[in-house]
Amino acid sequence: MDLNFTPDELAFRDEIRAWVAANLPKDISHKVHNALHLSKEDMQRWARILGKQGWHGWAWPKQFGGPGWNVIQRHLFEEECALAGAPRVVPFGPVMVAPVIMAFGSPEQQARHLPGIMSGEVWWSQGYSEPGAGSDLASLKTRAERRGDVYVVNGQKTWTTLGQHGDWIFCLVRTSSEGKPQTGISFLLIDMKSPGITVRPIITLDGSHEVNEVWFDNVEVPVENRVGEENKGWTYAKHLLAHERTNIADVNRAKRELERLKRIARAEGVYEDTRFRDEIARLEVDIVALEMMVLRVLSAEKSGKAALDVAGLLKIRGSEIQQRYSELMMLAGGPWTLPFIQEAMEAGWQGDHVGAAHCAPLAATYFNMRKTTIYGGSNEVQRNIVSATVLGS
Amino acid sequence: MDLNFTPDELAFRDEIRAWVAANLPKDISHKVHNALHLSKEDMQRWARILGKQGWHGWAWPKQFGGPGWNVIQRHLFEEECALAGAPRVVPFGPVMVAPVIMAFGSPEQQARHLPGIMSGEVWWSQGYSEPGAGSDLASLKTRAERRGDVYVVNGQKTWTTLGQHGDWIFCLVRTSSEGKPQTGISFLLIDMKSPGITVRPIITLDGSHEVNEVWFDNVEVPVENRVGEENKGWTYAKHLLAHERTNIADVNRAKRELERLKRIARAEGVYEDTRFRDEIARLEVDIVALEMMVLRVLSAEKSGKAALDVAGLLKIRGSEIQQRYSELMMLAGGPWTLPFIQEAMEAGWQGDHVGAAHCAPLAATYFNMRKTTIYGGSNEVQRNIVSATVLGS
Amino acid sequence: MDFDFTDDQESLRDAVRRWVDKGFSFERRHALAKAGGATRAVYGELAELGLAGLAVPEAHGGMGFGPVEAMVVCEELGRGLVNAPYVHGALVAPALLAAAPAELQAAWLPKVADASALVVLAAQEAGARYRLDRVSTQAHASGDGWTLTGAKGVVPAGDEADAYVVPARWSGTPDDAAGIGLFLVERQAAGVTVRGYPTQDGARAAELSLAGAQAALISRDGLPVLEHAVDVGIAGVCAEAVGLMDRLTAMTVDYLNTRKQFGVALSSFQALRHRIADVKMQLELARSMSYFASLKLGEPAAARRRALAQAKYQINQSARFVGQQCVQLHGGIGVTDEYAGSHYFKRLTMIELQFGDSMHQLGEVSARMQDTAGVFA
Amino acid sequence: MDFDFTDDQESLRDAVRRWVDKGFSFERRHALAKAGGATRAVYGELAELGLAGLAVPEAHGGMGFGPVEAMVVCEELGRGLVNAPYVHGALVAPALLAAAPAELQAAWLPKVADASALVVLAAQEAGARYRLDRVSTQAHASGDGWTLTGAKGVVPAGDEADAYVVPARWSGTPDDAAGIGLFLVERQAAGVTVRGYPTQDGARAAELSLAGAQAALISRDGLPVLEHAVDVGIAGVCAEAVGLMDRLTAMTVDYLNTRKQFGVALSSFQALRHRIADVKMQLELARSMSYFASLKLGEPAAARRRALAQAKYQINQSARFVGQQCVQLHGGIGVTDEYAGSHYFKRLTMIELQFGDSMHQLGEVSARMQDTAGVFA
Repeated sequence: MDLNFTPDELAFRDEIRAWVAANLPKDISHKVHNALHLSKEDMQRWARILGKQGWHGWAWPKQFGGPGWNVIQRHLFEEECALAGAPRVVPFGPVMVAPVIMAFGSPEQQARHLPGIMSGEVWWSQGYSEPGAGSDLASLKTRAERRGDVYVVNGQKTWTTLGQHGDWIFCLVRTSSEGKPQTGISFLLIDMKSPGITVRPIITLDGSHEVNEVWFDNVEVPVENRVGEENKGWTYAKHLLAHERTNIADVNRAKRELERLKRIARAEGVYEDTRFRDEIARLEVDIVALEMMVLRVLSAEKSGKAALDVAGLLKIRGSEIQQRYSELMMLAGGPWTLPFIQEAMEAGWQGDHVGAAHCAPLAATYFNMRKTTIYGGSNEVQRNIVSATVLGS
Repeated sequence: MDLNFTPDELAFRDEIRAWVAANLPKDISHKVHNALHLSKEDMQRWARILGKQGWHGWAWPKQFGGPGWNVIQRHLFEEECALAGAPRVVPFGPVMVAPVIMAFGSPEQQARHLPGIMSGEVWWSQGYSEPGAGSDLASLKTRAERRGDVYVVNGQKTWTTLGQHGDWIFCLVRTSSEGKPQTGISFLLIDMKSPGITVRPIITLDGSHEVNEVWFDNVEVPVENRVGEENKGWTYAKHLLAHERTNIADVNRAKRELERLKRIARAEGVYEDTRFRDEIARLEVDIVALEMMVLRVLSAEKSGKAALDVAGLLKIRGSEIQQRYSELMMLAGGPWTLPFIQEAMEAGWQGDHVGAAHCAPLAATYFNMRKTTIYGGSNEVQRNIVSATVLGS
Repeated sequence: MDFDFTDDQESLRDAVRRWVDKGFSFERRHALAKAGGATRAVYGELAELGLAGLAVPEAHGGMGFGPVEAMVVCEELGRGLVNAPYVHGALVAPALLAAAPAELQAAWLPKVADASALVVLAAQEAGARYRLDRVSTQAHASGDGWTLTGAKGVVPAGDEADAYVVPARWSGTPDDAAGIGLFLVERQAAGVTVRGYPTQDGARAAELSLAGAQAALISRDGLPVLEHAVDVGIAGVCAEAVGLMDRLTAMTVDYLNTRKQFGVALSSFQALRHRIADVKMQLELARSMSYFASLKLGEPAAARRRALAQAKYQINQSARFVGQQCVQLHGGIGVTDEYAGSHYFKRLTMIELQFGDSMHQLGEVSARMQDTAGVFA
Repeated sequence: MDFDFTDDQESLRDAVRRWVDKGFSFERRHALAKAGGATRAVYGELAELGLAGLAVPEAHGGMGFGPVEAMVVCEELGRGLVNAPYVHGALVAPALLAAAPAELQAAWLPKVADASALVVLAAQEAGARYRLDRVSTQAHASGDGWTLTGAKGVVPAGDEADAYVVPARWSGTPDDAAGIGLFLVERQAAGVTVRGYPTQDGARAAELSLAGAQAALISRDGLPVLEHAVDVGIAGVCAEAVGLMDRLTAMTVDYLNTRKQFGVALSSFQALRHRIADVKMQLELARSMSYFASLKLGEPAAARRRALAQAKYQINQSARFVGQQCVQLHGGIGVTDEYAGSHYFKRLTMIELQFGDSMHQLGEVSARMQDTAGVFA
């Protein structure tokens, strides 16, 4: 047992740290460190920088053009990016659909899609959720009817994060209504420029446009864009979800945000207040404990000795911590978080701030963070899963 | 809307206060104020004092020898007794079985049992719970077979509070196994000196003997001791439970114990500590809010305008508050609560205390209080009930 | 001891509720918020019901009602998610002006009563957080009047108001309890600059800058008046929060009973049922403490302050729990802008930050703790 | 970065577990507690496995193992609800004696290693709560030795011990960090009075009175040594708590899967299932922080103190939640003396009060907070 990274791992971290310091644009990290609005261009600029280095798919094996890092290296890379204030990589391409294409896609699909994902050029979206099928994914209704060489897709997806920017979308669609709901689902890759696709914004309670509805009206999708076998999509979807590992805990971001919370608390004069400071101290312990749990998972993955089945716990705890630091930041801002001035959340705004500039996004971020215990399998669903494992029934 | 009591009510309160001050033995209130062990004699002494005044059945109507007080008067009486450090009246006689006998008992049963209950001479116990039928009362198995003029009772009751002192016990027994579990239950009054009854102590985690198992081995109970009709006992039991009103919140005791907590915290040097004092302040708000909820119920009962269906909430909140003040007292005592010296919890013990004398019972009380969220319908069952009301389903 | 409402109070409640049902749909509220949050017109409609003058003495054209009537109105406004500056314009302002010289009262209270003037408290200063005694704005006696210099922030409905009640210091250093005066400043006065903006809860607020602005003295010993008026405001938002929570809970109950997942109604899941029981608990605790707040407003200052701090602490705790859990129980729909529930949640959040958050109130409760406890302690 | 146990560590774990399975049933534990809580004999059995000398250097007859081995043993002792004074006798005592002059080490460590001597820390004073620098017991140099006068309370296994390590003041006033020495006092020395009694967790403790008792100096600069040794103790009870929670959770899972109510197993109720998920969460957070505690013991004092305070805070929170909820999930049986689970709960409770409760630890964390955060901060 050893808490410390090996000299090799430390050298790797230093290398990453130096590269990020040299390559992460300062205007972008400024926005991240201050929770200011990130444009599509910001996100894509960083994706391309990573892509050029071959790191946009940082978890990919070498055979598909990835760096072939082990779990520790991946973790260190993620940590360095997060602490330096890099935007979160939009996961739908490199983290979600790519592993499915690698595992189940045809060589043609791999050749066609993986390079664009790695380079950061092609923006992918996710078409899983439907109205009426949130946590109960298997009850999805979007159907794809086979007509010769194409599927004709009709239906609606929702909660499509950043889908307004999407070039492609991967979708679970119903190709058969026989058997259990899980059977009869296929996994399609769909060009979002196809005729019949409409993307409609969903404005969330914080006033931002982050999620969308995607409507399919007789959209023709070539059969060659189906991944794997027809009606086996559920299997591939589960594979994808299994790839959401420790990063669902988002502990590296939490560490960065805790530092921000301390800065804000100090500026607002509550860092030395026993009551407020105690809340920060509690959160600090929560984050250390979460990080230790993440490290335990990584160690178990590395050694392969004993798997740790705590993914549900990481999701629950990670999301609670995200909500808590956003809540404490808002409480630190206090009365000055009342204004809702959207321009004040843009970098370089020339207007007069109300209170300190750091107050502008605090309430909106708090409101936005309510999603974290709902999406990605609500925390209630996660507790179902955890308890089934613990109780063995 | 008026928060204040009427002049009449205030006069009534003063009268009660003066009477309690004059009649509550100081040695008994000393024990109550310091959570020292109360003997059977202590409890019975107070019961007899109340009985002599005609107040041991303080909620009884005049026709059965009670004072005929309204809900406000009853509340004020309970509050004065609690704050003065009177022992809680053992409820099984005057609060639980007496209303059933009044409502459903024969004139003979009323004449035979009510005077002894009011006077405090006859100690009653409750025979509801069984092993395997805790919150699921309707699944009880103790059976009573009719043989001529007697029922022959066989089975086991458990969690019989203070049953070791009992003269009589009221029991739910199964007289028929047909129909739904709720049907086929009868309500019997049983002399605990009957041959075939064995009372076995259950020692609880705090080391005290407060509850018992009561075994019935061919116990003969005259049919005249059945209350009401055969197989209708469930109805009577529900009537009884409905009589557990606001006193399940036990808010008057909570106020007294909060005062004790403050005394202990001051003596242990934590009353001025921001962290500890904040916890007391939180509890104080909780108690005020609970008391307001109790007063709302009383007001609604008094006016009869709109019933408030919050009994489940009172039970949940009241028990949580009891656990919390006992926890905070233990935390105030801190390292000095480790000793387990049972004699030190007796009044007048001449031995050397470890730390301050007030530390002796703190851990035991905390352990003992874990029962409050379990008994009387566990808080989980209460949440079932509350949610059914709120959801209407 | 009696918590029944009188028939007149029930009529008042019905009147407000009818107005909401007829005239203040969520669609209207949402459109107003989208258009920048100006609600002076809405406030005017409430005035037509006589509500602007609810707390103004009859001698000045008001209804002269007390805290219970105010509570009834605020609860209904909360239930309807009405974002007009009612608590500030109709409750806090009269409480402040009650300390003014007779001629000032005579000049302003009738206008407050018919809403021809909207007068709001402008108290917030940088670095003061929720402390009322931390006042830096300076008051200078000049001739037979006063001029004020300083800045006040997040003034409710600040750019819709006609005048401000401004705490300013005529003596002492920023944290001194003594030397704080209360002044009335007209928006049109020279040296007054107002910068308005929309707020998170769909209304408006403003930054107020005072550069030698002419002011009328309300009271030289302003802090006790200010504390009382803020307690009036606390009771108002407590009642509003109860209305918000009551309605939000009802909406959530409807959702759980309607929405199906895994083939059954959400309300059939025990974990969600128990959550609703916990929501109901917080709602009823909050309602109890809202009553407590209003019924303790008439007590002497020390007892009133203790009670109002206790009440606001409970309401803050309840507002956060009920708001967060009702959003959570709705799932995705709960975090959308088009769904009314999310706006109830946002208003509840902002109420928590108004007149003192939970940490502040807990400090107030702790500082005022006595040996005894309870409603009548 | 590696959290696997070595084969040797796994063997150590198995050895302890086998001993528990064979020789330390709950019935035996319960009988010992009922008989007054004396467990010196049990400690002797652990010594036969070599465990008493686990942390004693090999040069003094011990095994010279580090914090991870100690953690493994403590977790297993927790799982088995073993109430022998292992953390104090085998971990804290060697950490204290490590600062002693060579001859004192040579005289005592071999006896500690084979358990022929039980040496325990006697630090608690009236009014000190969890502060280690609040020392009133006086140390006087006399000839070439020292005498101590004062009183120490709730000394673990106090009337079963052979000697005490006593913090006493040779200079300064009660709260001074300087001037605190550490001394070894033999139980048989003149002026030593011991009054033992049973404890809530089934063992024994004692009041120790020192009236000019002869003492041997361990260290004049005692506070840093004491703080380190207490951190060793914290890591020990953290691991023990994890073992306790792990077993108590397993017992609760068994109960939920077995016990039926309303015709179905308790484990089919979603509200109880979610509670078990929350219990599992607290268990795994505690386990993570127990690792953290042990792995940070070797850090410099400031980093070590911060980490150990963080760990103990988490363990305290987890211990309380898991203990309370597992009792609750058992219903009535959970509050009976004859059921093992209630004794797990009681031991968890007493661990919370040992070496600092949650409020104390939070204060320590807060006082040591830095701008950065995390495991490696």
